[in-house]
Amino acid sequence: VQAPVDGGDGAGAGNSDGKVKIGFSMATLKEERWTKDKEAFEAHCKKMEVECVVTVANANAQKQANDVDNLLTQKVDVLVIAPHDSTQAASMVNKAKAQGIPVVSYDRLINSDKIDLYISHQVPVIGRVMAEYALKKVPKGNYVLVYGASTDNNGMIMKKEQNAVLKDAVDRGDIKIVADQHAKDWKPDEALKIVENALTQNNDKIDAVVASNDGTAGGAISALETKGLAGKVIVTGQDAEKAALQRIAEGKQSMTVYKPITPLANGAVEAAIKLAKKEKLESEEFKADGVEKAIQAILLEVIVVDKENLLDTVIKDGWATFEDVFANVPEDKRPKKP
Amino acid sequence: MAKTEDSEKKKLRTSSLRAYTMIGALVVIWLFFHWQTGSIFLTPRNLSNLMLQTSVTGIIAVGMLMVIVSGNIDLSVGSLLALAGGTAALCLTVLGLGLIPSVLAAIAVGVAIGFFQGFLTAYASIPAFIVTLGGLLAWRGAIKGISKSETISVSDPAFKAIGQSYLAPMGGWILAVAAIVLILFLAYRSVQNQKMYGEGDTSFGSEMAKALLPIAGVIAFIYVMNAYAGIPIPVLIFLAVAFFGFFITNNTTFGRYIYAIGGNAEAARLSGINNRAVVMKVFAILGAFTGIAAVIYTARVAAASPDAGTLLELDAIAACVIGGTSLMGGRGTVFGACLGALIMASLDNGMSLLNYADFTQELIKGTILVAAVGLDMIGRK
Amino acid sequence: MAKTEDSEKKKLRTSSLRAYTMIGALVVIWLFFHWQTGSIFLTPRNLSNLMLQTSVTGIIAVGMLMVIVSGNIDLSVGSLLALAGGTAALCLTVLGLGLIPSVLAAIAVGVAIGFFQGFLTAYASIPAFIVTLGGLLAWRGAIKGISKSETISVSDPAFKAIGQSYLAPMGGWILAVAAIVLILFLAYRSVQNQKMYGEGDTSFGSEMAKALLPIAGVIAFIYVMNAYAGIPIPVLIFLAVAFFGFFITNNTTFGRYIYAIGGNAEAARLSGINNRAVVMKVFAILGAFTGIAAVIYTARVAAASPDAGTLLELDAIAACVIGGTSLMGGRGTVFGACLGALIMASLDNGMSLLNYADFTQELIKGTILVAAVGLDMIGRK
Amino acid sequence: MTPLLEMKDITKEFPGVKALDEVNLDLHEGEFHALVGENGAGKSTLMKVLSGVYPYGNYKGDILINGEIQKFQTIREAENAGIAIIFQELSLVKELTIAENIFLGREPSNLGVINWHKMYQDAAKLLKDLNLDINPSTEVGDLGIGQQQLVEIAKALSQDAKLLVLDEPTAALTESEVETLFEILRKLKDRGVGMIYISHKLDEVFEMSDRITVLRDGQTVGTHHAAELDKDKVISLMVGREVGDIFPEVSHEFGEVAMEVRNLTAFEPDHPDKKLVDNVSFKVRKGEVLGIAGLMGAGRSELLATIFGAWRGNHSGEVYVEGKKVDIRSPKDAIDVGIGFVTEDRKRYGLILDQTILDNSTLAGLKDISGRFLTSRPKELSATTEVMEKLNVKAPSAMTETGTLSGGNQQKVVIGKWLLTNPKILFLDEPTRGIDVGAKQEIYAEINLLAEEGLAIVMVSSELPEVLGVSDRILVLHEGRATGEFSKEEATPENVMAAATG
Ligand SMILES: Nc1ncnc2c1ncn2[C@@H]1O[C@H](COP(=O)(O)OP(=O)(O)OP(=O)(O)O)[C@@H](O)[C@H]1O
Ligand SMILES: Nc1ncnc2c1ncn2[C@@H]1O[C@H](COP(=O)(O)OP(=O)(O)OP(=O)(O)O)[C@@H](O)[C@H]1O
Ligand SMILES: [Mg+2]
Ligand SMILES: [Mg+2]
Repeated sequence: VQAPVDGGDGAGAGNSDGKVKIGFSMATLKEERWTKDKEAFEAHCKKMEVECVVTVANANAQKQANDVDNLLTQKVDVLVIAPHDSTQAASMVNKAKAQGIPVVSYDRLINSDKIDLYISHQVPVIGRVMAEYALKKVPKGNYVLVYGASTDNNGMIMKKEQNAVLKDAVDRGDIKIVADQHAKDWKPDEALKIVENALTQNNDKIDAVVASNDGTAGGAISALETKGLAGKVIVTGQDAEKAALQRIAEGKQSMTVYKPITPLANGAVEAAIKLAKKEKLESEEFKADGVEKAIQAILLEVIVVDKENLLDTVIKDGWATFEDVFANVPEDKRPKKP
Repeated sequence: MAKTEDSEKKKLRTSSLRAYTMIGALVVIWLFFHWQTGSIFLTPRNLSNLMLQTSVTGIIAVGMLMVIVSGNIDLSVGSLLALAGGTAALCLTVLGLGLIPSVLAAIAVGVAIGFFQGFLTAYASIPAFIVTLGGLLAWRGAIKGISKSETISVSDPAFKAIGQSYLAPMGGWILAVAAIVLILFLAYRSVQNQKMYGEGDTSFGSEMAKALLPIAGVIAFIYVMNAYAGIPIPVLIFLAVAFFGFFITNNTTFGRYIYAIGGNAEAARLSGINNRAVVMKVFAILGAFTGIAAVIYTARVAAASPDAGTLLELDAIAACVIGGTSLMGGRGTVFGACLGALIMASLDNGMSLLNYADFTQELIKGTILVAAVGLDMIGRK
Repeated sequence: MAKTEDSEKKKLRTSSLRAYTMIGALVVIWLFFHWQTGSIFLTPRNLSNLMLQTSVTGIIAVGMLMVIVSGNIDLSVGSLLALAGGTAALCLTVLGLGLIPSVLAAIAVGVAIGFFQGFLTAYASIPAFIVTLGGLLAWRGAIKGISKSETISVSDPAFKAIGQSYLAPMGGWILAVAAIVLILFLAYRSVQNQKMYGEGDTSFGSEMAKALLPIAGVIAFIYVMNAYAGIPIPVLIFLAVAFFGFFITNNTTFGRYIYAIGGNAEAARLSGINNRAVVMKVFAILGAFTGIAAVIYTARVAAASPDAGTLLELDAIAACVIGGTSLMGGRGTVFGACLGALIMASLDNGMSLLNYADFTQELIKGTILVAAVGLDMIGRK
Repeated sequence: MTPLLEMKDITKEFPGVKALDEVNLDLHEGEFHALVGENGAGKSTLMKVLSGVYPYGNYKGDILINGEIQKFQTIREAENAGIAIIFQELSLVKELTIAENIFLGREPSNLGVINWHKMYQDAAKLLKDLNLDINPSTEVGDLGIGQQQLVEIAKALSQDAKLLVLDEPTAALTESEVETLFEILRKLKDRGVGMIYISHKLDEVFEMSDRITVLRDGQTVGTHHAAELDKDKVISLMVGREVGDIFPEVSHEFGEVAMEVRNLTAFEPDHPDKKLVDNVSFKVRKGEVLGIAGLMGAGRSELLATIFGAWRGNHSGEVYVEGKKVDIRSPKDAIDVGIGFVTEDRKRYGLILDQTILDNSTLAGLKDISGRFLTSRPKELSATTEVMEKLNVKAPSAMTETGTLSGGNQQKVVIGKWLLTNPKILFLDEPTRGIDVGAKQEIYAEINLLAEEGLAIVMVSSELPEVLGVSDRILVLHEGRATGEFSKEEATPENVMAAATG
């Protein structure tokens, strides 16, 4: 016997008080960006005068399944899921859909064609731009790839894309991947050890470190710093964390991938409200690997941030303040404050 | 033998003391959440969810209890769960085996690894902590290697049903009747036995009266579960495992040997118990339960991911300890372990319903864990 | 007293047996990696890295050893490390405190929490496993709450120097001289003592000869470290902590009490030892070491992240157990714990140099962990 | 003259048990005061009250030392007041060395730093005084139970107390060791140390005592000068009735040979070339009690353990049960061929202290009592109550935890456990260690009864009168070798001792 479909009072426009109730199941708050997601999401809900319930699963698929159950128990009208595990989340979608609740896949794609909307900066694109940036700056040389947690699906997607981008250059013999390892749980100190060991192994001859997020980039840079190599070696990152932006300003980190959170969160909230009210969405068709049918998607741009465009991107957006970003740069070396 | 009877009751009383405090704690937690969640917590729907959310940890806690009582520990269950779940998923998808062979494969992996770790602990005398810490690393590595760190999704509806479907209400009532008959039969046999062995002063009536509480419990449970959708299949399996564990620890020679070995291994050996064989089997039982839990886990989320079950070992051990199990071995009950698992799941469920921030959840869970056991310690003084 | 001397040696022999097997294992591991990495592993540079990579776990393992010997356990060190590291970083950046106050703040957090957990364990009689499991959750929650889950980056060069700089070679040699003088002084005092207490037949010469091995060790160590860049500051701190731990456990009454309590708590109590106070202090010491380790950790990566130190507790406990510590309490040495930490770090370092896939690393690490202790058990039979 | 110690109207209750009921005791300087009573009379409890184990407020009544009321909150306070105690239950840390144990809590130290040389030196001196030729750096866990007891004594002596309590210090000692101990105690007495001495060995009590206090069921029966009493009087005061000869006068009917051991040799596990049992052969017939005598360390326990399949070291030799050669590789095999083994250290090898009498009693014979796979509470209960009645175990019920029983009753539970396996051959290793006269008599009677029922019994005992009184035949071991065999008629204390000393 399947769970009862008591969606009657759940779906459709709102609860007894007529207010739309959005359930947002997040996988984690571990990286700084997810805190920003949560804040932006909640703020926009408030602005749009809808109720929202946010749960965080501590990077545990089982807990996220429980969270979704609990959200459904609370009779939300629409479910937004930032999945910990894209594949496992499909069963959560099934459960919600069985009760007539529409589902938005937030930032990370859920491998299910039953979702109503996918709104995201695309993870594969992120992986690609990092590798492309490095390849542009260092067409020939020794590369170290520091992947994210091997248990994190997104880390694995980026790994695949990075390798795809670098493949030709590797085959030509232009670049040599001297070490490629997973930083356990995305931990900076794991990245630190990986790069330390790679430096030892190659007698400091390393030209680029493709780190999959800013935390691991930070670890990698610590290792480079002790050998006086920070700034001389290309280091990539992702998330535009404050610490990373500071390192970019100092010239220690080469780039980070900035994913403006506000448009993402706002877009998700607005789309969710429309879905709850059964209104039409403005979205495009999207066909992803691992999903049978095309799905509706809103895809947002990601922005590569490096020393050149700090002012025009993150600071202009109000993502970070000028003072914060250039905190470690002597006054006289700072660019003019816009 | 009125005297024996009397102090048997007394002994029962002291040993159940912890169970009572913990039931009290559970009631307080439940009432608090019910009040705070605006009367959602104690609805049949949420209670059904709660039981569902208890089942995986609960099943493993029952096996863990036996391992801990025997004076050992198993840190590898989380990784083993991922490996066994992955095995089942691979059997279904890649190998295209049927439902039954896939489920059996998962359990077989659990049993085999349980035997292996038990063997290393019991026969090679390597401390269980080290053996299973090695297992924690190795089995996780194995499933990552096998699955190439990818999540394997399962679409077989029969398999998914194990984690996602419910026993029809009728089935629940049939079970209830069976359970009640069993309880009455046990009560009857107890009277018979006491007559046969010369303790004739327990009347039939009083023994039946004692059976009323469990019967009421069974009816209430089925009633609540049926009020939503029937008993979830995982909960059914959990109940079966718990019953099995209860039976093993209370009514079999094997169970007695587990307690004896944990209490004083040397005395047990000199009493003719083959400690090593018993310890090895205990690990195998936990392995089997982990295999079963892996199937449920995988079926619930319809996918096997290589990071399934991280930190599950701590949850299972904590469930046992909250339920009064001594980590030194020799003491602990299946009932307590299940109660411990339920308390932990209640905290998670309630705080998730209350939409607490994750750091608040961790703070509160940590505090309540310590406070619950602490109160209990004070109560026992 | 020739006989005493003799069987003192024998005693030394049996208790050091495990240490010898483990040194053997370490040598095998090192040679294997040296061969496999194309002679990179045993270069001064990599050895310096290796020591650096051992230091955080090593420092905590020394404190953990005392906790385990006293018959307890601490699962909260990983979370505590994150909290203490975060505290230091916040003091530096947000509060704008200087280097010393920030470092002291981190250590103070460690000590305070150590005392608190020790208090709950010793005086409220809550099992250490539960107290520190609660701590594992709560302190992680606390740092997440305080830092809003953000990584706090640290740019203060003096602070970063704690994790990233080296003692100038000259300083290394000065230290070496100091260490050698100390060793000789101890040897001299030992002879003096033996004379005073009537064991006069140990000659000055033989005692000095015994001191040669440690002296050679000191010189070799400094030589290797200086051949790269000098002793890394974290390693220096690790050595200081290890020496402190060694001294406490071997030469103080407090140290004896730890072993006595772990061996037979009742007997210790009947000997007039204040078990509770000792246990509480032991937790506080581990807390202090965790604070120190947190400073190093944070300084090394120049940032305090709220998920720093996850699973560190298992590494530290494993280091102790590999080094021969009994989880039942009463047995274990600081030297063994340090050796255990070094073995684990060597495996990580070597396999990372060989660029093994992470699942292979986990498989191998798990296997070697079990095999090393297993071989040792066989050796002891 | 104020006495050194006065204990007035001491009352101490445990949940459900009134262990002491207005007990009075006084002690003068230089006095040797014996405290006797049945198992569970409350002797150890009284001494725990005195030494601060049960803190002030935990009992009723007053303790006065030199006329001043003492309110000990901790053991340390009692120690500071000059009281040293040897607890009945060995309280040593097995992981620490002899010296560390002796000075535990009182290490010679400077600012918390231990002076190891002084410590080992002082320990060596103490051991020498006790004629104990072991290295003070030996781990206590490696010692036999007798040696552990001597360490415990050394620990108490090292405190230079003015009041020394000895709770059954000689239970595990041989006669020569007891003599050494008494030498020391006499010297202490001359120095004015007051001593309270608890023992079930009445010969010792009379050899040393100035006065004797008898406890029964937690009450003082009386305090008398030793000269006013004799053994029989003390026994009747203790037990509350006349007790005749404690050894039963029966001659057994022997049946056929129940067990034969040929050329048994056993090596120490750590030193594969050191023989602990050296080529020992013997026979025991149905209905016969074979006593095995010898000094401590003679290898008697090892002999039994090896036959029983419980010895971890290398061993060789043949065992025949009822004429058939048996291959015993584990205790389970031994039980299966009908051997039971009442081990010597009941806490370490005999009992699971936090389990009930019932759980302990049925453990070895569980499958026979209740069934191969399933247990049956009622069957176990009836078996346990039966054996408890047979052995007269004093306990509130079968569900009492064995850890709370008095030593003698614990011993009976161990014997009961083995009777429940229905053995054909029963090994008893020091079966009456720490047991009161009344209970001893009961156990002897029981041994006798079992022999009459046709059991073959092998009994190891360090108490010569016991071996002589109970055995039909005596085998004497010396350093692992059989150095003599005597029939009941041939055996005299002199020739047994001569064989035992080689
Ligand atoms: N911790 C305890 N809890 C409950 N009852 C106890 C405890 N300790 C002792 N008793 C009970 O108190 C009574 C006196 O015990 P005690 O140990 O003083 O006897 P004893 O005279 O020393 O006997 P024995 O000669 O066997 O050593 C016994 O009935 C015993 O069961
Ligand atoms: N666990 C052990 N480890 C090392 N040596 C032991 C151990 N047990 C006993 N021994 C040693 O073995 C020898 C014989 O043991 P034991 O003292 O038990 O013999 P016994 O003849 O049975 O004497 P008794 O029963 O009177 O103590 C002694 O030298 C003892 O120190
Ligand atoms: Mg006593
Ligand atoms: Mg013996």
